[in-house]
Amino acid sequence: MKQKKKSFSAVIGISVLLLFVILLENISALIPGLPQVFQPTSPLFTVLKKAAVYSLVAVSMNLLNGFTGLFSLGQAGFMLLGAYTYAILMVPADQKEQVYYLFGGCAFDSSLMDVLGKLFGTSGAGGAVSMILSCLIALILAGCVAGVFAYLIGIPVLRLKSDYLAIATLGFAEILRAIFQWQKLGKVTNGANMIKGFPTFSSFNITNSSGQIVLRLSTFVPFLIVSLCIVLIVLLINSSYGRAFKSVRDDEVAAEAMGINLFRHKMLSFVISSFFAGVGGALFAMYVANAQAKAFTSVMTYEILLIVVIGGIGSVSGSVLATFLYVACSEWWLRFLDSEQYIGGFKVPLLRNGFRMVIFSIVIMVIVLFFSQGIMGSNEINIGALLNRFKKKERKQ
Amino acid sequence: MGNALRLENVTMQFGGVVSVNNLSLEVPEKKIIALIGPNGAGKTTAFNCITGVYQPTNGLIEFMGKPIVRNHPTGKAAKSYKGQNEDKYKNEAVLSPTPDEITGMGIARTFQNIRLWKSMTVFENVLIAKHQHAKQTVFSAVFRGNLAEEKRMRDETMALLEEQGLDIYKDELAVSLPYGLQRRLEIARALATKPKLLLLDEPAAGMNPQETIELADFVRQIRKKYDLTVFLIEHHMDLVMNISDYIYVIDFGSEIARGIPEEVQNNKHVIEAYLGVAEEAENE
Amino acid sequence: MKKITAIMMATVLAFGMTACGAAGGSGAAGGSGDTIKIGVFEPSTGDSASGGKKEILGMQYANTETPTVEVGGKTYKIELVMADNGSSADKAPSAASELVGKDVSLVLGSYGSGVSMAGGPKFEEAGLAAIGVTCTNPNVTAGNDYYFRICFLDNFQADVLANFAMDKFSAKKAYCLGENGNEYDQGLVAFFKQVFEAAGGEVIADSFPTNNSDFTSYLNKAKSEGADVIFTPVSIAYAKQIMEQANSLNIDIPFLGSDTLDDNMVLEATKGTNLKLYVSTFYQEGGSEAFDKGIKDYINSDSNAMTANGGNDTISAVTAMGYDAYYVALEAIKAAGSGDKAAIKAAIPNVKYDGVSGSIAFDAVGDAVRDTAYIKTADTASGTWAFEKVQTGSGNK
Amino acid sequence: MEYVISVLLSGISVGGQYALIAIGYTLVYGILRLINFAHGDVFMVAGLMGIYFTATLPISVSLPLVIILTVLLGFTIERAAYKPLREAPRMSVMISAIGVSYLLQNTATYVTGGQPMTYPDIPFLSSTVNVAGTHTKWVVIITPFLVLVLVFALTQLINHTKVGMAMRAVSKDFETSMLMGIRIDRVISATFVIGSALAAIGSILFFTNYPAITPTAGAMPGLKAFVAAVFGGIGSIPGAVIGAFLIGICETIIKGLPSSWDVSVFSDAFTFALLIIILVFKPQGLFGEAATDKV
Repeated sequence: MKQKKKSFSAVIGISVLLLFVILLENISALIPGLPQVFQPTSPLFTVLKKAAVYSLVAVSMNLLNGFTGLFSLGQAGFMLLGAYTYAILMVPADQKEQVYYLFGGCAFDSSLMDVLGKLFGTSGAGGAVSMILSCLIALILAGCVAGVFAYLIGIPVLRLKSDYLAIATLGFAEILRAIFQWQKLGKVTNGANMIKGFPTFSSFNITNSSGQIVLRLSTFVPFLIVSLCIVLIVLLINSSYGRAFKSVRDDEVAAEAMGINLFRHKMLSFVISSFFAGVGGALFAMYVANAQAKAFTSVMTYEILLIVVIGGIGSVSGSVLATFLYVACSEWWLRFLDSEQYIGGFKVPLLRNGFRMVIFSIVIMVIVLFFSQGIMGSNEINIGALLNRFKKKERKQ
Repeated sequence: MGNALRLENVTMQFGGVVSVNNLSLEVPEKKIIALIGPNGAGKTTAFNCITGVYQPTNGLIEFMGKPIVRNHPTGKAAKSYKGQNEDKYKNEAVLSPTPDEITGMGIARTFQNIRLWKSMTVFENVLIAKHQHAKQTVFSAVFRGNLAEEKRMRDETMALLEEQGLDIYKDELAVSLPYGLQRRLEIARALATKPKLLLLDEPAAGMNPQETIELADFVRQIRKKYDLTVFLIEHHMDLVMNISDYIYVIDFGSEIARGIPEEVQNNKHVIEAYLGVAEEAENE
Repeated sequence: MKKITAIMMATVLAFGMTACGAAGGSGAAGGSGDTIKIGVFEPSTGDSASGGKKEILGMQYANTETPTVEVGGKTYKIELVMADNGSSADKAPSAASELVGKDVSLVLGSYGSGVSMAGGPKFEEAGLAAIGVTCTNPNVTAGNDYYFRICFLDNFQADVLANFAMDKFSAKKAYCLGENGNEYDQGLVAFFKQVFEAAGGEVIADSFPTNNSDFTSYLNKAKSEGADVIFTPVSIAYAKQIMEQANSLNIDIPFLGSDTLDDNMVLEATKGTNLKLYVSTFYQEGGSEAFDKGIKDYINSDSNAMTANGGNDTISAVTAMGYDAYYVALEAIKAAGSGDKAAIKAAIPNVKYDGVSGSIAFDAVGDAVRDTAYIKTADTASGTWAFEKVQTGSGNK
Repeated sequence: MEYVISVLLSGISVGGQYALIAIGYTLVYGILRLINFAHGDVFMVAGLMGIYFTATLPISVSLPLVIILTVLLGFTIERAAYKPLREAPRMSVMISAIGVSYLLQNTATYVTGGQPMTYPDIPFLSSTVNVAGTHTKWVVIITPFLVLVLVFALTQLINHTKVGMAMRAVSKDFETSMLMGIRIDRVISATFVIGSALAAIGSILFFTNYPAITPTAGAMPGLKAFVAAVFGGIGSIPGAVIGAFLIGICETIIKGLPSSWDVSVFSDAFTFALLIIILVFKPQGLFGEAATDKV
């Protein structure tokens, strides 16, 4: 009974959030004269998109590190696989020549979208269907490729313990990066060059026949996909398998003695986490509108790991919350630290380029040292409970 | 009735140290059998060999008449091998199941130093032990395809907790329970895997005499109720003499005596090697 | 309780910051009455920070020189708005939308093509024109109507250098070394190879992994393979490393470098050695005496500018390019007759401007029409650049 | 032939420099079971200090000063970022290490303005020498010998002094040593002091040879040194040194393979592949001791 009520309020919460995002995105068209932040081009939406993408990756990493107790640092590598899978599948045939200009075209001369375009048509509603459908298929395939690689990598490395596993997965991510940058594979990966020209979030904006945007969905789409994925992860965590993961984290020996196949469950968690990291990577490619191996360095993994820690290891809502705070701080709110500022006639000392990142890393250290449980610890935000609290307050008043 | 468990020439050697030396013993079905010996005698190592935590260097273990573990020393281990019978199993296939496979066959255990899942509630601790028998795949679990199965697991867990008198604590963290109840919870968790053979590793460690007496009754009860065979390691002589049908005594990895409680109690070797130490342990 | 407090704090912080952002945004929009803002989209952290800062320097100097523009009888103050794109494609979109959010009229930058390609779609979406200063990858402007650039392209530069190698050294065998996964390096190497091999030469292409510091193996390889020239279109830090190590190995094969090597850091490394270094570049010191003197005074008078320039007053070509870019922007604003971004975008294709780096005009794709590059050589005795020749590509032969 | 010698020479010198960093990793890991991700960045900071001090002070003053301040930095990092987390799970400490690394890199970017800095010429070490027809710097020749001397000194220290004995005891069993009255904090500090001092010396050698320093200059050598430490068997000093030399030489050989194979880009990837292979087949490394879990 309780369980049902909980999931019901979660569904409501997510739908409200998604509706809110659509509204927020289109509000400037409805009510003119709003401040700059609400304009569709404001950094608010860029930050929201990036945070949505990162939160999926952070939650997927949390599934592995927080819920299964496997310290893996390969997330950037799996994102890379996802991003490239999506990009390679989705560059339209007529753009390939331009994108792969160094290599005289791509090894595959068609794309998923072209194939589906033949089925449903390329313009109007048919075009929309083929675009959406091919994006979805490509996203799922992106996850699958990452998952399959995770399986192959997992066979040797999942037998390793904590730090060794971390360093081995980090190593795998670096190896993958070197392979994808190899000029000899240029026909497929475009070597060092970025792959671009595939559909991005903006492609989901609905336009009228003259090309004007009628309804903006470019922030809504990542939110939708990401919430869907996170819901799936949460369902997994709350299932029998999720509990088995947690038992592996708490005590491997006891878990094994109680009939839980360690290797199988670790592998399961690793593959699933990588699947979603792959989807996250594909979404990341959509966000930056390109795919280039250079972006997927170990620094990216560290960033995501820090987000997980700030949010609380073992808390999904913590990870999500932390991602939004982290991305907004690092990419938006703290930007003023990078340029000279005057308060009255006084020039604030120290402020110049690069200062933002110094402050930011100090903040991170403070959190790691003094709030080692993170924002949420291992608790979750419970929408139902929050609502109840509000209700109680109202009653009191 | 046959033997639930049979060890034959089991030797476990770590580098140059022989922890279990050529141990052979039988645990008949539906009985309570004890394995005793002073500290460091190799009792827990023997348990670990049975449950698949370690792979014995040499020997054979049978469960319900079927071989489940079998090994013989090879390579480096063969050169440094100090035990006996190294040729006996040479021509037979090596069997080395993982602990979860052994649990799946119907052997469950508890641990000397309680190993409950710390971040989880009493209810969850028992529920997870049901996982291996659950009829669901990851997909059906995620998409809630088989809610009936989940409900069945929860109901069974609840029933088990009620039987053990742990139901009132079900939403508390396992580690917050008093020591004696943690022991009991560990046994309940082991029962949740539906074992035929239950291995108890020092179930009375850290208990006062009153609790120990209760424990003896409890072990007898569950043996009867779940139609189990019980094989236990214990230091508490009172408990061992009270509940065991048969006792094996080991020291330095080798068997030094066996028999019904009265026989063992009066055995010269046992008194020499063991009882002195045991009394010390009791005096602690 | 502690948890709740933490959440509360986080939420308050979040809302506070959003409000700040909102207030800042709207304030900026309101203040545009007599100010026109030009966005500076450059890296000041990350791998390309060094080049980015020098480019900014040129813009800042130009801004102090001409801080206003007269449009339609009214004098507007020009304000430069900085956004650090962090040299990485994942930070670039948010930096771009930061500029869009600050309501700038057009954007200058960036140093480095990858970030320009990642930020480009944001500018396009916002209908904001961007003028690339030294992003030389063909894909920056291709497929993006809103991106222009005033520099030449990779293929042109490679072409120039290949011709120079054959003209000056009658080179038959060239050893090319680039960073793995860097589209700039690999692009230049690939084009160089095309031209050089078409003319009957032999090219040995090699790549080194990112963050590599030991180049002795590569240099020895070049030597033992009997290369006539070594082409190293790498970024500044690597170039410096290569020069230092080539010196200790006593390499007497001439080095060819692209525009990135035109940097006083690299120059410093060759001082007092027997190395032969030739670079192709946009600007040669001495090209405009007024500019040279002005920028040197500017650098010497400001300690921050001095640091940004690497501690001395040698003029980098990118600084001259930044300077020219600023004036091209002013021309565009004048031609548009207002600070309106759409009008400016429409005006840019027709802008013609004679800058210190040569005359600038745009072709149909938005690239600068340039048919010459300067080749200069490092004068190792005095530690300065010496003018070698003006080199044209094979198309002009 | 000349080519082979030059490749081997640079391999040995790279290996020697990795060795000095690797010792820091292996000591710290041996005692705290912590991959000190910030160690590579301490190495980078030592390099930067070298640049800033030699700009104003004579070399004879500035180099010892670099070593002293690096030691101080290592000590402070341990006290500020690791000590408060002694009771915390291992993952938290490792994350703290990543945080310190992040902080050091960002601060370095801020201070240097992201410019690649030039390491000064150090008399004698920087001058070139001709070995069997190949030119190289003296530092390349000196490094392996200096490493051997330092390692010898270090093993003497560990085997024959009280601190050394305490270090060995702590690395064998943390809790028991604590119960036996060993002052754990002192031992750990001593470890960090030794590690940082070696990193400082390593930085002088490394950057004399490869004089451009960027804020990320420490990351790659750091990671490779760690791989070397794992390769040799973590906790074992001779293991770390041999591992470092092996990795250094392998890496330069791969870089030196014919260009037509186009495999030199995989020199880093090779290091990691080697690491994974070692971890899978011989997790305790070449000279490490196998650890058994007590059940």
